[in-house]
Amino acid sequence: MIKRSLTVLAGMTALAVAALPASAQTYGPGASDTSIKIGNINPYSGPASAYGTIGKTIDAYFNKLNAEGGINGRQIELVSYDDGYSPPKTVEQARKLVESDEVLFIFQSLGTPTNTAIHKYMNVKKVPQLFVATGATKWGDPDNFPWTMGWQPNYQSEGRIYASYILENEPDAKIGVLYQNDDYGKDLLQGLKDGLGDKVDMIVAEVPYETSDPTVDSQIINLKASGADVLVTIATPKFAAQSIRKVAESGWKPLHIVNNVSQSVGGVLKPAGFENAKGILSTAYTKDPTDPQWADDPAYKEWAAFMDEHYPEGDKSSSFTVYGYAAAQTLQKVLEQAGDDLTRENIMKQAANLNDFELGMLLPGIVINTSDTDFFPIEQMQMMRFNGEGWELFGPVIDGSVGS
Amino acid sequence: MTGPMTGTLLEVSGLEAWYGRIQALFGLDFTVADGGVTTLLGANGAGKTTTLRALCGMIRSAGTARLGGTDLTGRATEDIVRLGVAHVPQGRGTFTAMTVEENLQLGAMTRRDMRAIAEDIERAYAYFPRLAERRRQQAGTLSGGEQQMLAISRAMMLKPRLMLLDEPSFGLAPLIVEELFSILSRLKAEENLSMLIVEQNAALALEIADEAYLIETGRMVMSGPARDIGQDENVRRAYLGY
Amino acid sequence: MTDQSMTSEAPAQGRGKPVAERAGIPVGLKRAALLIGLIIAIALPFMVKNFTIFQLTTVMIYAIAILGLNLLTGFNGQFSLGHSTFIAIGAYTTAILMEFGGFGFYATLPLAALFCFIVGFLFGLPALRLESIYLALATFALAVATPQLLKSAPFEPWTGGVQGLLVFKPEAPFGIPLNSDQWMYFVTLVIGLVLAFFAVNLVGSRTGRAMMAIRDNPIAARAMGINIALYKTTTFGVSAAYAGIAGSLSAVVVQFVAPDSFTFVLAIGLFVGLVIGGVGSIPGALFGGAFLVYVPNIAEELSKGLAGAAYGAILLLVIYLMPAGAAGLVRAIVMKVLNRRA
Amino acid sequence: MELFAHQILSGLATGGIYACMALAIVMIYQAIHHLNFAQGEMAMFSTFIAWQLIEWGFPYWIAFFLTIAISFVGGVVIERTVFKPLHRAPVLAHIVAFIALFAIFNSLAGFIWDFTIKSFPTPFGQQSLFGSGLISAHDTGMIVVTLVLLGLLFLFFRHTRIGLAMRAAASNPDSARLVGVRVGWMIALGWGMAAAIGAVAGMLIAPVVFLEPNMMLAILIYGFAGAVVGGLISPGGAVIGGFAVGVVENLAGTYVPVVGQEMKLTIALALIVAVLMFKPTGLFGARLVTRV
Repeated sequence: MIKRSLTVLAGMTALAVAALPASAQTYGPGASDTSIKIGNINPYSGPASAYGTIGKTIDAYFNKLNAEGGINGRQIELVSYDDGYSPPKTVEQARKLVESDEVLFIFQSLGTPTNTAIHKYMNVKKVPQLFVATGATKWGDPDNFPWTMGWQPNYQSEGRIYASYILENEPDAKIGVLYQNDDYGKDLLQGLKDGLGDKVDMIVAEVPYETSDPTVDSQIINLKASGADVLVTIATPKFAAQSIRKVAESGWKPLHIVNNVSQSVGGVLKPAGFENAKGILSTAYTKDPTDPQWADDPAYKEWAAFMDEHYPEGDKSSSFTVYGYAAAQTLQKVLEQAGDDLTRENIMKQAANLNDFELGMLLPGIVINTSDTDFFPIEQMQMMRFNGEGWELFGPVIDGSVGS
Repeated sequence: MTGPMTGTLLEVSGLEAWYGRIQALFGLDFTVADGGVTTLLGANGAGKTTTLRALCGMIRSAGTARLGGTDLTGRATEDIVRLGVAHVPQGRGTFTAMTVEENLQLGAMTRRDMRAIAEDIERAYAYFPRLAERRRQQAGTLSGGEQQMLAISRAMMLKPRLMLLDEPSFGLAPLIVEELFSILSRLKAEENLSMLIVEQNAALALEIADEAYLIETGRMVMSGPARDIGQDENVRRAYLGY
Repeated sequence: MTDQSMTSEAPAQGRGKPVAERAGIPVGLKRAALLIGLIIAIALPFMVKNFTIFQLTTVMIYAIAILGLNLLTGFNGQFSLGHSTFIAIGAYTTAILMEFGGFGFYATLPLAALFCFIVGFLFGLPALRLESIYLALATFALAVATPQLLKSAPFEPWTGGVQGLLVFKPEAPFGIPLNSDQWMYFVTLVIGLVLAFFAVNLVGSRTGRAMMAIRDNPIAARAMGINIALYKTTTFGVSAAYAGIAGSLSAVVVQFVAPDSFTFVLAIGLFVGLVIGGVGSIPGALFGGAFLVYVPNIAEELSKGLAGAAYGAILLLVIYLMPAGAAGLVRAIVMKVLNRRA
Repeated sequence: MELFAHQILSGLATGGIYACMALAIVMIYQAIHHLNFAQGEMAMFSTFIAWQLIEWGFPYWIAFFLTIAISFVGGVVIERTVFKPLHRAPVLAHIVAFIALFAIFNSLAGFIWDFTIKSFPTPFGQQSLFGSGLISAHDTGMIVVTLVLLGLLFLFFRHTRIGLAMRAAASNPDSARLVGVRVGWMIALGWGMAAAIGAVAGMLIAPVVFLEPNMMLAILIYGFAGAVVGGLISPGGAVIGGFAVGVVENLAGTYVPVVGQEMKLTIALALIVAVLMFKPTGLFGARLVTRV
């Protein structure tokens, strides 16, 4: 109590606390007067270890918060485990977090198959599986899985955005699709098809690649041969960069749409060659740290300062660091709103109670909204075009809600 | 018939050796004279081959084996070879996938004098004309006798101070054996080559040797000039068969 | 845990006298260790948290798979870097039969074993023509291809593609007062003991001696009139069946199967477990299983950023300290102590 | 028909990648009779070293040769420190040591240089050759370098004493010792050369697939495939095998209906197993005579 009275309360916190019964100071497992214990699962080892950056960024962000006094006077204790992107190991780690470490909730566990493995367990145990780091659509199902919530725009929404752009601007297009042969690729492709609706036969070729393929050259040759004039690349950075370069190399000049996962200027377009990347379309919801247009942006500077001070070994050209940073800020908001009622129920309640919440590293105009029935925190994106140096946003901020 | 005997080249004393934990040699003493031939006789499994392997550092051993002034025990095989000990192992140990000429080149691996090596290769062909005909052939395609000749020539390429021969007659036709041993005698006479020969065919070995030793279960049971050993009743009955 | 895992089944080896060339630990000592191990194994689930029970169950499941691999590699001399495939087949057999066939878990277990035996036997046929390193590569290829096959279009209707299948976890029957974690622990323990017992007897039998003769000297084995092809393929089948049972158990314990659960990383892990536990040692499998579950966690404790490097370093260290695996080390220590007493 | 030609050429280009890697694999196999699972990661690490040197301002070719030298020394050091102590350990322990090395290099590279893909310069240029978009200058350069490397290796093994000694040490270590060959060092030398060739492979591959810690994982598998098809002991066979795998993979992806594109790798691997069925030691491998 004394501690709390010393804490400078942010406006929102005061509101949240005021909304609670006056005597409220109830704690679920892992929470106390001095600390909040949070679990996280990330692939720090194995073939998917690139994503480990997200976990490390989150950890760095909470270290920063703790150094500044924590949230509502409580230190955040992040317990992050490695699952090597293997679902059985995810189950083990999740159970360890819940049953042995007794965390209040699990935050930003990464990957679709891995989260699927613990989906049921978390809901049976009634432990929040909060802001999972995957864009699959199934995370926003409050009726059946009230303890699970996504965070990023889901892949299907993104596919729909591309579909509506193509229908509007290239109604006679022949579409070729390169997609990663996993849940993410298939989800996004599904969104694209749904968005095209009865015009789905505009897609003249869909060619998958495996992450074990050294290059996608062969796939691009097949797509070119299909006669497509619009190419939608649903690929992770390495393969997106390869496809951009191969398209240019082979003298093919389609309208090229590259998915959001691979929007990084420094991490994709520069390796692929700015010349080759000119004219590419994509969507975004976060600011790309390697895009020069944000160099003087205050939120960007704040992020850069955070990186320098708390995660100096981190890669500032990686979009994962922005992702982890923004996700951690979202959680900070939820915890601030939860105030002293740190029960699992209230965490979910507050997570489902975000209203027009703005984050510095999200694009201007994109806000986070959740409710009892809306478990999709970020649903907006904006189209953009690469001008050879940086992205130019165009058109309105589009709401890609799956139901809409 | 024998070369000049100017002293002792190899002096072995108290040689013990082990295969893993099993002791195979229990303190052998013997010598090879400079320019002389010594033979080790004994039944199968008596420890003859083991003695050669111990001298070459191929198995764990103790005791001393002085070549000139240098103790060989405890050294790595390749270092012992570099001190001038050439070993022609049982089964010949030729490099079957390589040509005859490459095998000879390998024999001279420790030498640097390229021109002399080329000359020595020709000299080896002079001793073993059959090899000259097959110089580009893979060693694995040679007959058993030819492979033995190759193994000996290869050992000669080292310009060895001492040559260890393990059962040179093994598995060869009598005519070939005769040819082989006459060449060995020539080598002894013309090249002043010192040899330590292990041989099943005791009569043959005693013919070429100056000194002979009899080994039984890892222990020396008899030693003396080859001629005397050849006269011994027991040896004759047990090993010479008459 | 580790103490128990290393010795609990040790005595069994004496009974079958499987490996003649080895200086054995006295049978009495082995029996005592088995008894103590069993008592601990039975008592443990009532003393630790459910999560730990789950971990221990996982250890036993891996141990079963490693045991199967051991029969193949340790006792028959055939390499496999592809046993993840058979785990996958076992797991998916159970999951698919439960999901689409309305089967209960217990009914799927023997079917998974049988199916894996058949697939393993069939794979053993071409494997006959491949010598060590080529066989290692062919099986590795199998491991790499497995996740792709599982999510490929023709199989997707049954396997659920990349999304995988959720599996129902059985509760203790007949009102036995155990929770599902404890129940599955005991189910796994009993199956593991039965399989270990079977392995010990197999290895000690005429068949086992034939298997080892083929490993040590195939030409001599043939001369002795051993039908090498039959023994090798059958061993492959039995080994695959062990892995299949492990897979079937893992499907219900984890309650989920997905292609990403059965990548080549798992195959390599099993191989590492085999070597670390001790090639040709039946109790070593349990140590190998424990290594698989616990060492990555230790590596991660050492460093998040360098978890992989820490794992590699631990692996190297273990190989240096016990090149013959845990079983070899235990044997050496016990023999040393006994010799000193004598 | 045009598509067919494109796929063949593209297959040859990727095949060049596999051929390069297969060559390094065969090198080490000749020296130690093992397949080094860490080979790809070692090549990747070498490439990162080259990238770092270039970042520090070294001209490309200086960085290129410096990296080869560093990798050579690195390979020798790894053999002397990691594998020499395991000399008497069972074969399986060696494979586990490879796995350990794999984990260490992969993790270290990610830790030091991060996982963001990096472009790696090509000395040949990325423009397409003959302006047709069929095959790029870099692809051609890569194939040429692979062939040159093959030629140099042939000369080295056939016509130098040290090459002869290495072959002797590999084929019959006991006899090699008996002619004074330092077998231990020959093995170390084999590691050094394999690491150096791997470095060349890595530096040629990186401009195509982009540099990142996991870039070699799949390529190593295809490289193994190429080496096995070629018979493991024949450098020439490895190169041909690498090209064959590249072409087969592309054709399978293009012309096998339904599953072709999803299971390119699976089909390629199945073909290899099929080759081994009929020719258990690969297309160009001699059967090793095992003494009983």
